[in-house]
Amino acid sequence: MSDDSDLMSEIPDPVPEPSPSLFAAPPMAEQERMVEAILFACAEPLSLAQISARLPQGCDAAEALGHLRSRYTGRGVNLERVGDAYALRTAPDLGWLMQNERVETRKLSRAAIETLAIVAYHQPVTRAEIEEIRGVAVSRGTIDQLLELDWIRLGRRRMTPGRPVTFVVTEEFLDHFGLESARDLPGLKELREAGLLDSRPLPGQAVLEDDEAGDGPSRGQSELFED
Amino acid sequence: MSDDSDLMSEIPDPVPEPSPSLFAAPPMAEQERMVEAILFACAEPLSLAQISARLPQGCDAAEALGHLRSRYTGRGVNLERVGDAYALRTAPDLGWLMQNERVETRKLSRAAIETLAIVAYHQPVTRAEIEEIRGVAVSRGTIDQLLELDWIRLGRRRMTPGRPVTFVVTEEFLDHFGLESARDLPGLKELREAGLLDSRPLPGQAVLEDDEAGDGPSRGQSELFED
Amino acid sequence: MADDWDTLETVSARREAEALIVDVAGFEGPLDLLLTLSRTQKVDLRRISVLHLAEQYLVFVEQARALRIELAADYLVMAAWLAYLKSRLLLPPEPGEEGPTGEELAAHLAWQLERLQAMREASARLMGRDQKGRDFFARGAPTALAVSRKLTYEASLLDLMRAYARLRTRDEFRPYAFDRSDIYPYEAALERLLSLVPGASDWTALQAYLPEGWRGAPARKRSAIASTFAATLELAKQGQIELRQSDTFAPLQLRRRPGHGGGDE
Repeated sequence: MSDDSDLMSEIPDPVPEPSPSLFAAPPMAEQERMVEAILFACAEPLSLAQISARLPQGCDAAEALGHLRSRYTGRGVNLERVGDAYALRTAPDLGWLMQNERVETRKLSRAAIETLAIVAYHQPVTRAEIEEIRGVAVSRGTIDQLLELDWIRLGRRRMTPGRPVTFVVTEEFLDHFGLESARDLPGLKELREAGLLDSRPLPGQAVLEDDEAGDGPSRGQSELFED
Repeated sequence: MSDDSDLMSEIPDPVPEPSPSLFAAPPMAEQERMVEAILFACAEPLSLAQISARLPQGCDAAEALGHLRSRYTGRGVNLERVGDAYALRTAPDLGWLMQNERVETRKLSRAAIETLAIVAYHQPVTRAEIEEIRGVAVSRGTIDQLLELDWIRLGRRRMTPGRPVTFVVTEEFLDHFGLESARDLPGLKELREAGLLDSRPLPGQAVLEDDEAGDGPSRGQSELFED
Repeated sequence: MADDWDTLETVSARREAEALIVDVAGFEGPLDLLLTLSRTQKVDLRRISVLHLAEQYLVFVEQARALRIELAADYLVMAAWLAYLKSRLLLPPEPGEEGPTGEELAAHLAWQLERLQAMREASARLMGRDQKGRDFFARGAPTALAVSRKLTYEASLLDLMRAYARLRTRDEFRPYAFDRSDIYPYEAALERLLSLVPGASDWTALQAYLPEGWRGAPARKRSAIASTFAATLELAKQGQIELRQSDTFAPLQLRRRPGHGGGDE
């Protein structure tokens, strides 16, 4: 991952400002220490860009992260990837030692849990689609509760009549459930292959929903597999 | 990193050792992981007794701490002794990485959040329009604060008498609020469905709401995407 | 085959349907009920007999009517649709008839059930994962850092949306939690009962559990009774409490299940 420095050196420096060539970047071992300190100090995941912004010029945060990750492999604390960000987290097998730190969370209703799962697996998904899958109206407050937990957020509006808002899961959701990305949701591939993430209109209503199908959940989730 | 493995190999295997408890204590490498996780997750420094109390029977917290201390020597994070207690701390020489980061967080004033909401929903919007919606004058400081936060910026001048300046929200705003575009903000109907708003229609608002429900935030929004 | 179904219907299916009716408040809509009914067929959802399922559902609705249990409108809409589906499946299609075949409609329903089941399993697996703050932990004493600004202002999207909602309903705006002054929410009833259950060692009438201020005006009382009743069914289902009624329309009584400490699990 030396793209950053390559990119920098290709750009002609217009002003005699501190350029990467002026000061040599610190040795990689030192960069690794810095990244370690930065991640250690922060409870929230930090993106590559956020980490880079705090390092001296010419540092390669990605490479330092790679070293750090293998250094922490198998230890009591691990370097985890959360979406596009990174965080240090205690190893899951040691959770029982941390009784005192345990945060009691409000017990979620079955409706809230299912709504969350539907957003995660079908994202981006509209409220109407959630209701169609569950076969019941989403009660007031369920969406509100998930927004408040910062587990779901608004996605793009669907480009269909009415332009309904959609919901997607957040980085906090990934962090909370120890997922690197939404692609790592358990059983996602199997569900997709079984056609259970498609949006299939009721036979006879195909014309009405045709629009939707083009930009629907099925497309959203399959996008996840394209790269 | 070779010192690590040397260190480990020097430690005798604890299995054949007769332990005082019914069950053999975990291997020292495992004890070290445990102490590492505990110190990482704990908000305060812990005494030897406190650490021992959290470990399984037969563990040697002092020895585990010793191993942990040498493991972290020269790294970005160090094991430090604080009085009679132990804590993991950022290495003192890397303090500068954290220097500008002492951040004081304040809640945005009601005037500011309302003004921001109006800009987001009605952009491009003039100051007079903001005042009309809020029903009170908007202080200069409020606008300045939002400009300074880089959440709003100046848009095009309105082609009306006096050619007043307009305000629009910024990329930084979208980033902070986790939105993909200002168009994704939910309309009144959707706010109501999410339980954020009284569900009974208010007298005299019916027309406005219909407007809203049909095509997202407001007429102003479409202007935003013309250029 | 047909004979098998018939015997099943006359004996066990009917009994099951009756058991289900008592539990009607525990279902999250008609699709959920259909999914539960489908389990009695003891086959993979992909090989389910939709015709039989439709019949089971219709039996359920009939039984509910016989017992004078009012079903929510969406249960009746589903019943009407299943009756239609049943006729499409049983009768040969009219020549030149438009629209989807009964088989297509049945396949769609089976797929919907399979999808709901899949989401149920997915949510169970999701909640079964290691969770932050329970199984793994973030740094306990983070150094204050975020953006390199001395003073940052915090505001969430929810704050923003609430502010806007407040503005647009100026003067009339009240926090939504207090909107429906004569409706006692099910969640509140459940929460209230949960807190009272540990002390409920003796049989006590359901009415005694109504909250203060909800025992007078008929509309409010009705709402409180309905929510509290629904909550008792949920707790009975969870095995936390026991319910009894000496006779039809006799007062409903409840108590903590003996030996149940009142804990969550």
